[in-house]
Amino acid sequence: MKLVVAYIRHEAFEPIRQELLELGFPSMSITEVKGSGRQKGVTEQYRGSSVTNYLRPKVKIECVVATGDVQTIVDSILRHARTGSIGDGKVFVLPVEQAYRIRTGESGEETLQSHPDPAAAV
Amino acid sequence: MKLVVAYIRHEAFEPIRQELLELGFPSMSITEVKGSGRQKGVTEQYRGSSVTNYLRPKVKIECVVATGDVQTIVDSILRHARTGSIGDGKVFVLPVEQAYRIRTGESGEETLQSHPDPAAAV
Amino acid sequence: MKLVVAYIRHEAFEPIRQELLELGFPSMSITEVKGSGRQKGVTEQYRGSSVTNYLRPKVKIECVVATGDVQTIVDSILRHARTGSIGDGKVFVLPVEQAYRIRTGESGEETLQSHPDPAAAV
Amino acid sequence: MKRTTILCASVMALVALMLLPTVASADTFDAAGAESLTSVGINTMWVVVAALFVMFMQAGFAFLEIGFSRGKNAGTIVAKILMNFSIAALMYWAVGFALAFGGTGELWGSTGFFLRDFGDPSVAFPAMSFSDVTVDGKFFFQFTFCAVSLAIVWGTTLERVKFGVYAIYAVVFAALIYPIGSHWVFGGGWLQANLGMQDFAGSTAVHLIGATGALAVLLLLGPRRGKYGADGRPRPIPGHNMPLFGLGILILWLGWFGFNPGSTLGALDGRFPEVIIVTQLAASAGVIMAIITSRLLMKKIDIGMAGNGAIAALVGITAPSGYVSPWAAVIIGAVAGVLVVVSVLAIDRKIDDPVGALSAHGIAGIWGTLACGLFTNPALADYNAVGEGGLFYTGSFHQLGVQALGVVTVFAFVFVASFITFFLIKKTYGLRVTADEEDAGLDISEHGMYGYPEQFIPAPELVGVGPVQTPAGATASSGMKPSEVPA
Amino acid sequence: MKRTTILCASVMALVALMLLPTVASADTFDAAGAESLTSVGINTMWVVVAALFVMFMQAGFAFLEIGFSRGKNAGTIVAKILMNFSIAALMYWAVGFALAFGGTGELWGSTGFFLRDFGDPSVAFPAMSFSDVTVDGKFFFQFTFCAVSLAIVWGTTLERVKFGVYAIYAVVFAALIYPIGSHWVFGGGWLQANLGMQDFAGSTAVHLIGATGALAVLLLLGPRRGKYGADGRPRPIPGHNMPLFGLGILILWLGWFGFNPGSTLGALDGRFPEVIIVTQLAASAGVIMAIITSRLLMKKIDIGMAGNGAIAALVGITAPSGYVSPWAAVIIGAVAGVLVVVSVLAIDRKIDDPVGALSAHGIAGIWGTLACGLFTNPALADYNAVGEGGLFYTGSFHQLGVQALGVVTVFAFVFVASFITFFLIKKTYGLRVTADEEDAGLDISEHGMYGYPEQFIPAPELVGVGPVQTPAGATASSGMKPSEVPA
Amino acid sequence: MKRTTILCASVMALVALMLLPTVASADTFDAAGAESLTSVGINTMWVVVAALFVMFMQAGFAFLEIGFSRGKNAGTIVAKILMNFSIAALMYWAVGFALAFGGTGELWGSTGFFLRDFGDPSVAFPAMSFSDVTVDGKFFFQFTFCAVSLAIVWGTTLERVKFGVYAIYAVVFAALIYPIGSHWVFGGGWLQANLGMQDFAGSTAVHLIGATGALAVLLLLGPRRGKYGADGRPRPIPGHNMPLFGLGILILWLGWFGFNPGSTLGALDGRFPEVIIVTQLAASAGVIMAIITSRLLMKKIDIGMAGNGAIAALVGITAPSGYVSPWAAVIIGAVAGVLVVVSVLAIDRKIDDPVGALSAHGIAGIWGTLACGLFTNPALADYNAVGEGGLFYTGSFHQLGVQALGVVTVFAFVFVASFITFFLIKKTYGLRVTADEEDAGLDISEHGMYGYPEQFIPAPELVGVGPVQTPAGATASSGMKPSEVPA
Ligand SMILES: Nc1ncnc2c1ncn2[C@@H]1O[C@H](COP(=O)(O)OP(=O)(O)O)[C@@H](O)[C@H]1O
Ligand SMILES: Nc1ncnc2c1ncn2[C@@H]1O[C@H](COP(=O)(O)OP(=O)(O)O)[C@@H](O)[C@H]1O
Ligand SMILES: Nc1ncnc2c1ncn2[C@@H]1O[C@H](COP(=O)(O)OP(=O)(O)O)[C@@H](O)[C@H]1O
Repeated sequence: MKLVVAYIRHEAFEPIRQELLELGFPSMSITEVKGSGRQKGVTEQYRGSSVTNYLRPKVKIECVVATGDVQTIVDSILRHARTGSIGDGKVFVLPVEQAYRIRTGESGEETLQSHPDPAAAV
Repeated sequence: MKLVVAYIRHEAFEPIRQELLELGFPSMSITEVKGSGRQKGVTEQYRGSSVTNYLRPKVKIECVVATGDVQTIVDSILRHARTGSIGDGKVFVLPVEQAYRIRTGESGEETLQSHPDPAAAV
Repeated sequence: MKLVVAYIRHEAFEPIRQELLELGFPSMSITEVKGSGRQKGVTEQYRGSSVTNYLRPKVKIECVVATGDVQTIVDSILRHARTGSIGDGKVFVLPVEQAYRIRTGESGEETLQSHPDPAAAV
Repeated sequence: MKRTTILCASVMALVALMLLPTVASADTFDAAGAESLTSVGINTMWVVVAALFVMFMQAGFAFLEIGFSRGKNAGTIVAKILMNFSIAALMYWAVGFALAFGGTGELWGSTGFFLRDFGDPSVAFPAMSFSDVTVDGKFFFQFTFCAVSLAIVWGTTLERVKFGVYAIYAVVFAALIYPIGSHWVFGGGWLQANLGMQDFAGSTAVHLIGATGALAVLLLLGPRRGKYGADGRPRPIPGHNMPLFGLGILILWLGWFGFNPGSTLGALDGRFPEVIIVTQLAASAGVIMAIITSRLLMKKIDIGMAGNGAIAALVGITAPSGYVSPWAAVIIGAVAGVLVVVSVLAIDRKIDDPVGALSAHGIAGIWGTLACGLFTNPALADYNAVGEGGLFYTGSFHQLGVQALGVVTVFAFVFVASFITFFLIKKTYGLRVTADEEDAGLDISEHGMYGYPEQFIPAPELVGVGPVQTPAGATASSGMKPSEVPA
Repeated sequence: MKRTTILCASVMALVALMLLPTVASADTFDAAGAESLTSVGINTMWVVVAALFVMFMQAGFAFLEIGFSRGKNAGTIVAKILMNFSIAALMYWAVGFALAFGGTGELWGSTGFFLRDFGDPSVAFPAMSFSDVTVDGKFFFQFTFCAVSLAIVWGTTLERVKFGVYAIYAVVFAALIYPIGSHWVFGGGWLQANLGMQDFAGSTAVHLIGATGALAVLLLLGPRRGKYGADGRPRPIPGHNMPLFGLGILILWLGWFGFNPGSTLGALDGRFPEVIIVTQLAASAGVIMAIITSRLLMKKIDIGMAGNGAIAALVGITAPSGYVSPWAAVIIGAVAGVLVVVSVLAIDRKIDDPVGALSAHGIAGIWGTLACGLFTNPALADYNAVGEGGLFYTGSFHQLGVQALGVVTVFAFVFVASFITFFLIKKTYGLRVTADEEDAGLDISEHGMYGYPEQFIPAPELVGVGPVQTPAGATASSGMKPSEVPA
Repeated sequence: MKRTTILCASVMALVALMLLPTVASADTFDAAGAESLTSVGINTMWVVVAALFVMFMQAGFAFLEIGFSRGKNAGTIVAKILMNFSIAALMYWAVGFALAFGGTGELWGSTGFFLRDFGDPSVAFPAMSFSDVTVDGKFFFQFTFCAVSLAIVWGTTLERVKFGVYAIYAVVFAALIYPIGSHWVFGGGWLQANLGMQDFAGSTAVHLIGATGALAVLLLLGPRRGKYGADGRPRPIPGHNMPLFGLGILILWLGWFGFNPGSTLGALDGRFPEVIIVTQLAASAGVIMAIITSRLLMKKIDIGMAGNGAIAALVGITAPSGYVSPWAAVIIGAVAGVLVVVSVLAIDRKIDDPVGALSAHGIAGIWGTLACGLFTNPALADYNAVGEGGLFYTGSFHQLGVQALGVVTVFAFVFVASFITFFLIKKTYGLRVTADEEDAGLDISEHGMYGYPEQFIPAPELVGVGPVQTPAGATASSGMKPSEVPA
């Protein structure tokens, strides 16, 4: 199993979520992060003094998938997150040794099984 | 050393924190994340138009522990975070190659030593 | 490639960011996390009843670098984040198997190349 | 769809009106046409201006409640206050005012429904005939009091009551409960006319009545989820916004300068500035003593308690404001300030009153009413021609006894009437939202949207419904350098 | 630097003034010096106090807009309202008031520029000569109306308009558009004098004029980015703060008690309390019907709709407030409450009006104006000496026709004048910020700082500019135990 | 426990009062009983209504400070304003009013303590004897001024001062410093009586006095941690809420319409509407020039500067409001608007004044006072029977000299008195919280709870104290589909 971590722009998230859902990967977690990279900062002014904020808001996607599915996920992210301009972000792949589904207690790759119709469940 | 990552419900966190504290694992970090999985979304309405929010708030726990302690941590989380209904979350275990305690600069597993009385320190 | 994860105090972040920038590592992501460890909690009171908040705000730094650069990063963090008192935090190093730059689609270590003048780009 | 049917009850009132003979209006108009006198103009202006400040107290109550609620339940209070204020106006106009002031009935009045066909105003509304203010002016002033009393009711119900409950009870309260209760106390009813009970601006008639309704609903509603731990000990559920709470307190304080001095129902006798001073001194003493008490009992100066101290002192001085001297006002306010803190801490142990309405309006309202029995200045009792001097001056317990009787009977009536009303609501429509709705918050579950969407909806969801609309790279530089911003 | 040049336009006005002969002031002063009469004092006091409540409506509009905006665009509204209110004051004083009320011109007035050299007030401002309020009092009251009308314009432009646009249009609007339009309707112009159009407090003269400007700019400005999906369907862009929206509504409601009753321009005839009652009943019916309509059409009680219902009903009763009886007010308000919800939902399908200004002020303003033609009480038409009774009383369509004509002509004039103005602005200075600025938000892009910095700037950036200042370990214990806090 | 002992000081006052002979009240009451005259009624009503708007300025100052503070220090301001307003009332009633207006002393007054035993009002309070407003009305109006002056003091101390400091200084300020200083200027003291210094509503007597206290405490308190970098350059510490800042500004602007026109102490002479116009024109010019100046100097339209421009212009016109003509008001306001921006930027380089109080109330207060020496209209100087025309009319520097002397002496007195007071506080109780408390924020460290708990306490902590109370899975579906919500 692998953990795919991606840092992307806010607008890119929704299309990615939808495609992964269609591909049968409804499960993921996102976090609002601040990223620094090649992108310019924003300069703020207040009553005369000013400060530059070098951190730009990004969305971090974390998605643990079976090793065989990694490329599918990465491709989908690369396709939708790309605008071609600085600040598009990065994707990283990390090894995962074990996984558990809390609800059932089951462990291993099957906890990552894609569900046909995620919307059906309550 | 391993990094235990768990995505759980808000209400489940406090009991877990308390048990881990008693077991001698006071150290962990949590992040508020939004998760998508099998759980239903919330539909919001505003002046006629509506939108469904498929992301549900979850708490992400990150806890780096000595390899030998992993099962203890995982069991504690599985025990307390389980309601049996969709949305309980997942636990993942990742390898960690090195650890440092900033305060002392020391590195290795001892930086993870459980402290008898965490409350005693300032 | 390795992922360096550090949990530090807010005030420590800016000096670290600046040094890493000078060293040619402009790229990183940060998240606001709440950490529990040896540090004391804050006790809040409200209309007579009180509650103790054991989680203290910390900044989590994530930075993926080439294996050869890990020590440089870690040293910089240890140097600036250290106050010597409880609550300074920890640094962890995790293995990373693959990396992609979304903008270009290129993958591998070169996506982590340090940029001479990050500010120059748009 | 239940809720709809409920709300429709309110529509009935409207429909009814539309069928009224159009001659209706004439009365009102002619009545006014005649009164073009200087004295009428001056006194009416004062009472109306005072009423506007009292009307603004609606915002005060709204923000006091908003500040003391969690962010997920803040928006619903806006819809609630608007709806309640509206229902109160229609009901008090159609029925309430007539029951409260129309005629000399010992239990309730009977003339002036829809402000129509009441003939000679001074005969129609005897309890206010000492003032030459126009009937319209008097009506609007009294209506704002009804609205205040209704607003007080809901302080105990925050974060868990069903929205429709507001509408149903508001109809009953503004049409029957408040009018009858206030009629007894200052509408010419038995307590005032027969016994000489003193309640200048409504410590009992407005505040205790509201707080009594609040108690009735709370007993049937129960505490918020998580308020009491497994061990039964109360847990803090801190309000989400102390600045907005402060806004509420300051607006209420301002409104009280219409509430008490306006109850002179006139400006020409020069009494109203004295009432203002008495009100201000009491409120000041209340804040200071509440802060000191909070510091001593809780080791911290609780912000909410400072505000509760102001409200409690203002409630406490409401009844005596037209009867006591400044020095007495200071004592009355100081005692109210201590009482409210102790009372909030005590009540919180067992029942869940998020804003402290039971203490600030109930306990303080009782204290204020009784305070007349202690501190009423005989000269002012004569001036107002109601009751006699207090124990402190006369050494007689008579007035104090009258005040106590008034408190007990009014409380009993309002509590029973309200409890029955809420009990019926509970059995039919229901009082409380489901546990899931309560956890999700009333804003999203009752109104379909959070009061602070950005606090609850992740940014990616807020921006990205469906594929990106923006030209690629558009936002890449959304962090522009100043120079990049076309000046 | 364009923006500067624009803003400098406003400076011209100032400079001009400084060159005026100093004798100027004398007139005003002498004029007042004589009027030391009781009646003048009473009536002036009422009109001025009413004007203060109307002035406060600026805060009402500001918070209604702030609540309906996203957090990244909230701060700019503060700067906007301050600047607009200021420009309106100087322009209306220099030019507007004279055009609106100075003399008997059918199209515009011509005396009283800078409130100077107008000679006998009753001759100079005939439309208001029925009142003995001082000219200064009348001026301030009328100015606050101009400021309200201007504030209404911007409701449709939130979150994307360039800041300078406010300044440019404000100059034109307060100096020409509003004065001329309002002159026709209640300044003694052709609609009022020749045709007897009834608009007691400005459903058309103030609200429709404002809403018409709002429509003109919206058509040229277009919707907010992301408001309409690829499929053209509207998406929700929820406002960020319902409590502040509620504050706005309650302040506006309060302000309306100055707006309508103050339009009696006097207190001694005892009419103003009746106007207040009529206003309150209409507003109440509006809120209730808006809530019911929202519940039926949207299955939820939309908080914003409840507020819109109050505003729409208040706008609807503005014109009739001095002409109709209470029962009619209830109908007028109820209809406005239904109309606004339906209208908001319909308009939202095609054009992006974030606060519903077109519905609450435009549609409701039209309804209110026409309502006079239906419900005006003949007795009140005579009393005000304007027009005649409504269809409901007289069976004649005449007054209704006059009202309709007034609506159409005023709309046409204001729309054309505003469209041309905004069109010229678009071609020169530009109406809209860039896509990047819109995404970043107007606060940071126009003002250099967020209105809520802590929401947008990460804490580490806020604390840590440059090396740490604090002694090592300082913050380690910043979570002190109570005991650690030096008491 | 120090803080407690301090607070207890305030209790002494209360205790003292309770021992007063009860005959006390009689005076006040009889005094009023007689004055049932139309003129008294009208004038008193105006002054009291004006005082209510001035009282509301407390909310204005609170929100101006809240908006300019960081979220962790917002709640304490609510407790502060309530406590200060309360202490001011008791102190001004007990001592202040007598010192300020009681008798003809050149340095301070001596009759009317506790508003008692002052005999004939016109003799007792000669400086206000030109007005027939009741003593109670005059007292309340003047008290609200004292409270405004006190509120100004704290603008420089945000985010680091110890809570007890507010209480201690408030006692001294309201009992001695403000009464004596204002007595000199408009209480009949030497500056007014002997030299004819002109200060209609208190540019010096209220605003400069407050700002001077603010300077004294700032010098002893020092800047907020992190305000100045290692290099000594100022860093931005942006306020957390511009909308609430805007609310403060708009409330203050409204309050000023009570502040300046109320200072006529009467309505029958028809002067007050002129004062309102003069006030509005000045404020408008101030906002516009502040915006232009900010745009030119900072390339951005700083929202805070626009608000400061309004306040500075209002402060600037306060002294001249009863003495100058409209055209002069525009100049006075415009200059104040430019001054405040330049001054804020300059002062920020060296000392840390978070809200710009030194500039908006100090510099502008001085400018306003001197402006009388330039622009006072001789006709109005005669009318008010104070001083003479300004340089601009008379060509004489005399009045300007008098104004300057007044500014210098009042500043000197207040600065010395305040500096000593704060110095003693610093040496005993202490002025400043610890570094840890400052980092944690005053809300949590002084009051035990954040003003915005949800911003600082992580949700898991807010919900989960102890084991979960909710039935398993309860929250699993807390995201209900509309249909899942029982309607
Ligand atoms: N090595 C890294 N480690 C962690 N996060 C990174 C790294 N490189 C980039 N990121 C994240 O990706 C975002 C975009 O990277 P940036 O360098 O600005 O764009 P690009 O990848 O197109 O050069 C950054 O804001 C940061 O959040
Ligand atoms: N493969 C995954 N990668 C990352 N996060 C996941 C993954 N699967 C589940 N999660 C997290 O766990 C939460 C609960 O998962 P969900 O599928 O809704 O419940 P269940 O695990 O009971 O089916 C999700 O909201 C998400 O935050
Ligand atoms: N084993 C761990 N796993 C995850 N986070 C940790 C771990 N140990 C420490 N942290 C993070 O580091 C922060 C500081 O740790 P703490 O134990 O308080 O200080 P110290 O490391 O000096 O003993 C914690 O608040 C937490 O965020």
